[in-house]
Amino acid sequence: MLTLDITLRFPGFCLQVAQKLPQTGITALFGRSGSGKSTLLRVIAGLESRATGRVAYGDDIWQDARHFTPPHKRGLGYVFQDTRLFPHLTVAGNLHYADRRARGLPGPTRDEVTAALDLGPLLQRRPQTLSGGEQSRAAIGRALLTRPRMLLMDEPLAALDEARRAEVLPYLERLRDRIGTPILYVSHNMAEVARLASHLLLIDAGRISHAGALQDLLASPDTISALGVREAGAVIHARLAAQDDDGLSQLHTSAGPLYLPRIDAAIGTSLRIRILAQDVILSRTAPTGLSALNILPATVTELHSGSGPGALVQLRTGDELILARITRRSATALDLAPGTPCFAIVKSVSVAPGNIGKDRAPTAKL
Amino acid sequence: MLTLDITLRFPGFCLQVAQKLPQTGITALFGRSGSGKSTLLRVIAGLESRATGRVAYGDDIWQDARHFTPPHKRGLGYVFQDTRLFPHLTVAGNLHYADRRARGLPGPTRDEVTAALDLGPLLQRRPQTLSGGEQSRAAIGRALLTRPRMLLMDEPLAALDEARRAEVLPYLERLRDRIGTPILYVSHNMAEVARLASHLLLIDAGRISHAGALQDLLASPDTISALGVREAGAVIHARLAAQDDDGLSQLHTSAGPLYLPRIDAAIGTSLRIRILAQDVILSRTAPTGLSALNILPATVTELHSGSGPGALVQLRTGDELILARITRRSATALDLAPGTPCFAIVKSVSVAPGNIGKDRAPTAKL
Amino acid sequence: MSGVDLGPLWLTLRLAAIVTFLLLLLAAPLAWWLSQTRSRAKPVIEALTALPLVLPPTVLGFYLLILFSPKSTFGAFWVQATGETLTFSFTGLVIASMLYSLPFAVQPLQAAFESLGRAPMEAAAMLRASPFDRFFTVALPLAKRGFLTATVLSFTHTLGEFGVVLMVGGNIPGKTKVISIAIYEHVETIRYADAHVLSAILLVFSFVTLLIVYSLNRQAARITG
Amino acid sequence: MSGVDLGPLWLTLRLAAIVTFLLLLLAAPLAWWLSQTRSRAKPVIEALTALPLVLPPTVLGFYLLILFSPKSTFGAFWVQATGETLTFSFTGLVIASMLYSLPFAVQPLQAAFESLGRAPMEAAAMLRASPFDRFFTVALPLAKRGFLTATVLSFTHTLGEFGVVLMVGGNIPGKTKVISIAIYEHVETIRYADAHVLSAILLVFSFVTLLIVYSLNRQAARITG
Amino acid sequence: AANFAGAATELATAYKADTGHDVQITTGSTGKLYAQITQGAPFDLLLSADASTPERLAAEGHGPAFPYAFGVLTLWAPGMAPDRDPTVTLQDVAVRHIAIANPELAPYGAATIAALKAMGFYNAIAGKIVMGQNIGQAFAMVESGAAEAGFIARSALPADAKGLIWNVSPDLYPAIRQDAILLQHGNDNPAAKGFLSYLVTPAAQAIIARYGYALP
Ligand SMILES: Nc1ncnc2c1ncn2[C@@H]1O[C@H](COP(=O)(O)OP(=O)(O)OP(=O)(O)O)[C@@H](O)[C@H]1O
Ligand SMILES: Nc1ncnc2c1ncn2[C@@H]1O[C@H](COP(=O)(O)OP(=O)(O)OP(=O)(O)O)[C@@H](O)[C@H]1O
Ligand SMILES: [Mg+2]
Ligand SMILES: [Mg+2]
Repeated sequence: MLTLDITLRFPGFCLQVAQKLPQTGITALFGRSGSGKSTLLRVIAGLESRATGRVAYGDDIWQDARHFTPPHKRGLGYVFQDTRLFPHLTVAGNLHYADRRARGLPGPTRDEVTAALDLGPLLQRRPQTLSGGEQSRAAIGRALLTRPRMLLMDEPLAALDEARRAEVLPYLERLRDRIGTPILYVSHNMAEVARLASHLLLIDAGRISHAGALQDLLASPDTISALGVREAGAVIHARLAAQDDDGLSQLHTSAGPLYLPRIDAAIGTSLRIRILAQDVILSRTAPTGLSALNILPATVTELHSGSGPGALVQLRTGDELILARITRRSATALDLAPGTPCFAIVKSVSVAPGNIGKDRAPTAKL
Repeated sequence: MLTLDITLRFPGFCLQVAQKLPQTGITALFGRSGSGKSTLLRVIAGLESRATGRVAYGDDIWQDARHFTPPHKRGLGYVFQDTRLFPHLTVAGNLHYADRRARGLPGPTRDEVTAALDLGPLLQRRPQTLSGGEQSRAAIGRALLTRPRMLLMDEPLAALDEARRAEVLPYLERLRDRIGTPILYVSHNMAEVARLASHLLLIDAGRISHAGALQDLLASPDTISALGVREAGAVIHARLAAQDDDGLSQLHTSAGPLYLPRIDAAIGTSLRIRILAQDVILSRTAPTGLSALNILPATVTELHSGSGPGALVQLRTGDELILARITRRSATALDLAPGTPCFAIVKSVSVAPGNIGKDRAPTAKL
Repeated sequence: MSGVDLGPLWLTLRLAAIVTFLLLLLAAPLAWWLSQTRSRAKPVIEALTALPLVLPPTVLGFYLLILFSPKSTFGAFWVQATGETLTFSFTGLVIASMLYSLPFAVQPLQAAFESLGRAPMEAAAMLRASPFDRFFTVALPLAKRGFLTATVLSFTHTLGEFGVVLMVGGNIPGKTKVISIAIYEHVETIRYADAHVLSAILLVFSFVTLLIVYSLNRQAARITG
Repeated sequence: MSGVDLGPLWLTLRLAAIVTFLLLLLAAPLAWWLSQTRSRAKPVIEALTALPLVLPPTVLGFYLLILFSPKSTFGAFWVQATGETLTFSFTGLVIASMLYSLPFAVQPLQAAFESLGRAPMEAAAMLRASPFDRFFTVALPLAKRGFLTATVLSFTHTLGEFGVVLMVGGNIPGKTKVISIAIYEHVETIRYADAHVLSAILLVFSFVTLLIVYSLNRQAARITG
Repeated sequence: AANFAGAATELATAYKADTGHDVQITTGSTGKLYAQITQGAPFDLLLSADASTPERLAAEGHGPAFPYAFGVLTLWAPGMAPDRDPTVTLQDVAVRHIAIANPELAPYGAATIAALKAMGFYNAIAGKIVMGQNIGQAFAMVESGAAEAGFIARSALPADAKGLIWNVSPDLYPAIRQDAILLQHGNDNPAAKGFLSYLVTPAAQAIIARYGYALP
């Protein structure tokens, strides 16, 4: 458990956070530009000596009124927003710098990291000659080789294209699962967050506005205004049941079977599937002759009409809660109200690969 | 017309581009990390003196065997991937630096830019004290105040959150329309590209793999492999026909009416709507009782089955071509083939706000 | 102990101020060129600019004396052009001191310019700044710390050095007799008390000046963040 | 013109090498401290480190002579501790030259350290590097250009300076008679031919050394990109 | 004293040939050497360029001191006709600068001032005077052409010197007496004492005279 109770004032900005963070899994830190995400990471890392208050990691007190553990003794890894590779070293030299100082600690090897982030061709290059995305990958690799007790990542994938992200994300997931390193992850990309994170911190103007298990927050119409409408969606649990011949994977959920483009995992693997509210279509009658494969019987549990043209519908399907974002006009036309039975149509391919995550061990409670 | 015929070699990488770019509208440069996007921008700007070949802007020859126009005489604006604000000046000083050297040229005023990018609260700050996104905004503002003949933007919005993007994008669109400054825009974000750009350049390993009008490329199943499946989608033309009471806007397209969440524009405005292939569901029979408002009658024109579980269906609806991405299993179940009549179901809210663009003046041909 | 003559102090300050000012004017473009050029001549010029330090000051002064004397081509040309001889004149002192302190101005400036890298200059170029413009508005301000070093080293070195100055200037009271010569004379003539007084004045004055300079620099740095 | 005695040249090189080496050892931590501290004493220390330049070398040498002489507390202590006098010894020369060249080592290093900013040091801290570790593995390599300047200025200045050295060392052949004194002597005693030869040797030697240093530096810079 | 370095070297060589004793020579300005001696420099004897420094040292317990040579003051104007009148030459406008040794530091300088005053036109030419720290620097100023004329030591004048050369008549200036003194450090060094005695032998005096000094 990382316990924070800190204050840091800049002219015109005040970071004030009293919060406990789980010591397992990935916690996403999500908030608008300038809301204090990087500053919070710096405080945790011990890079803001002007911050007052208390920081404790488990039983170790990192900062309080009398004591201040310097950054290099906190055992953290940090992927800076601006990469900060050492210009006097090659990429290999940068990796080695971290590796040498973390000998004997549990974590990935240099070769593993090099392979996973495809750094091989870059090893002999100087950081100044790398493209933006190449620098990001090298910086991630370097931080991983620190074999940290906890990893702080400040928008590590912002400079990467979708295809690269799709390569790097699973590797971060494997690390989380294999080594169990907790990660505090800053991102602007909700798909990334939803896939990776088990917990979510929403920060606004220097204060934590919402905190909790990812699944709860994403399924709560309450959080939606903070997240912005387009990111609303629920995460449901599934188990990989079968791999069909035509390239689809069959998943078992408490709501019934789901079909997704092939997921590379062993039969029986627990998965987390994100269903964006705007990807769900509702129908009162069981539809037929549709190209959508996933049609889940559901019951409306809540209905929120906003000020705009949209309405947010929370539905129970099996043991899971999912959200659907539809127009008010449709809600009226379909005569939806809490308790109304209906069908949720989810296009199989609309569940993005980025939204499939391997489930972690039992989630620590905040 | 910006005419390029250049070669630049780095160890292990070769940029070789012979291409004409339109001198109006926004041209998106899209490609994987390390494919040469930033390098191409640098060559155009004249920052890579080692590049050989020819660069001409209209009648001005910027570079050939005998001649080399230095960067500051090309009249270009450049938003660098790493912002490059001057650390010895405040944000106001940075803006003023550009402004002072572009006196009397047509373009936005300092106050306009400050307001549009919300730079007011940052004016007296030093760049080193800004958050990542704040730096990006200041760098965009500075480049705009150069009042360039052409604007080169290298992932300008990568560090911004969705909400900020949604503020900045319309401003760039207004500039494009009002001042007519052509923009060459590097991005990893297809939604951004599709909204802004009229033309698209796909770059791969230092070579242009596809180039053309955005609409053609996005609707061509051919380009899809280069773009990555998730970004496939078509852009169709529409005219704003009415603003309904319940917050929906009614659009007129050659395929019939479309309903979208309210678009702030005058009745009669021409618009460009992006429909992602994965947001389209197909049905053989006209569906009823669905929460989806937009159901367009269509005819299958092409059917491409990939190696994976998916299939890409190109459909004609009215005068427009749209794409639908469905599973092979569904394609078989629905018995789809070229010429098959069917219905395309588009969830109104699945047409993201980022994918609505005001149409520009007639598109220059590449 | 006789009354202390402060004339040499003022002369010295004038000399040091003029030398430092002119030297920075001269050294800045040279250092800039060195920091930017890819010419093969670069190491040669770099080595040459360091050479004035290698010769003992009196010896350098001796060679300058030969170079400046009306018998030499250069000296004769100077007399023709200006009607004055370079030797035994304040102008001659200034030129000689500039030459001697050249390395102290060029080297720190060059180091500062080189540490800038190309990024800020490229950014300025994309804001329509000409090379001249961006040198003044970007390179110079960003190399501020290098200027401070160059100024302090050149100024203090000109204050203290006298070997070159003595040879070229001829120790003429009110014209070329600087304070360092005066102190030296006191030591040589075993008038130690006078030497102590003049040294103390020079030290205290220099210390206060430097203290002010560094304190201002510190404040500026704090504002810049 | 007598045969040229190269003894002083080797002595000088030994002196310059030792002084430069020790000076960098001493100046690096001092410059680092100055670049990092927020202490109010900073401008005071900065001003103090520049002061050795202000006094004429002979005069500084005079005061050092008094300080080093076995009659002074410090000098007496030294004799007791080592059995040697500091005055008129090679060790004394080294210490005196170090003091005199201190500003040339501290100032460029401090400027280089200050231009680093905090980012690379923070990055190193997050890679488990202790302050000591990151000083050696990050700050020093990144301040390379500052070291080059400091080394060149200290080395050449020690080669050329003779005022301090003459006073403290006493011009004893083979022990404290360095080449600058030898050339100076030749000039003073009107053996110009000898002076020319020695000066030429010193200049050519220094030029070649500097040329090699700068050429290596250029290659290193080119590899670094 | 620096001006005597050439002669001293030859004397040392001759002395070594005679006795086998090696004499190491350190040159420097008299003032500097004084400071060093009082701070315990390991010097055995001092051949001073003046009489007052040895006198002072004698008063401090060194000694004894005695003269070994007298300096000869010479006016040299390389660009002038050898037969010109020195008084006229010095006041000629073509002579812009007259180099002398610093009268504060060097006995030759003091002698020059005295001679100029005795000749009665010191004030007329005071504005032309430039000073070297010692007679060597004054010579350099003339030799390089920077000064058109200068008062130097006869001993410094090269054999092939051209132009106006005028040995100032000895009655115009107080004798430039150069004293030698045995220092405390050399009390126990027989070679030092021997060298001192050697200085007044006829062989040594011949060498000294050849270098352009008058003899005691
Ligand atoms: N040294 C400083 N001095 C003054 N204000 C600062 C300083 N550092 C940060 N701030 C301000 O604190 C706020 C939070 O900054 P922070 O970098 O933590 O934002 P962020 O959430 O990381 O934003 P982004 O997503 O744009 O990187 C910003 O408004 C920023 O301007
Ligand atoms: N100075 C250089 N020396 C050697 N290789 C270089 C140099 N600059 C760029 N490259 C290489 O050229 C390729 C293209 O780089 P560029 O920066 O143009 O990529 P990019 O498309 O902008 O990528 P990103 O999206 O990651 O910023 C990369 O593989 C990069 O490593
Ligand atoms: Mg940030
Ligand atoms: Mg790039």
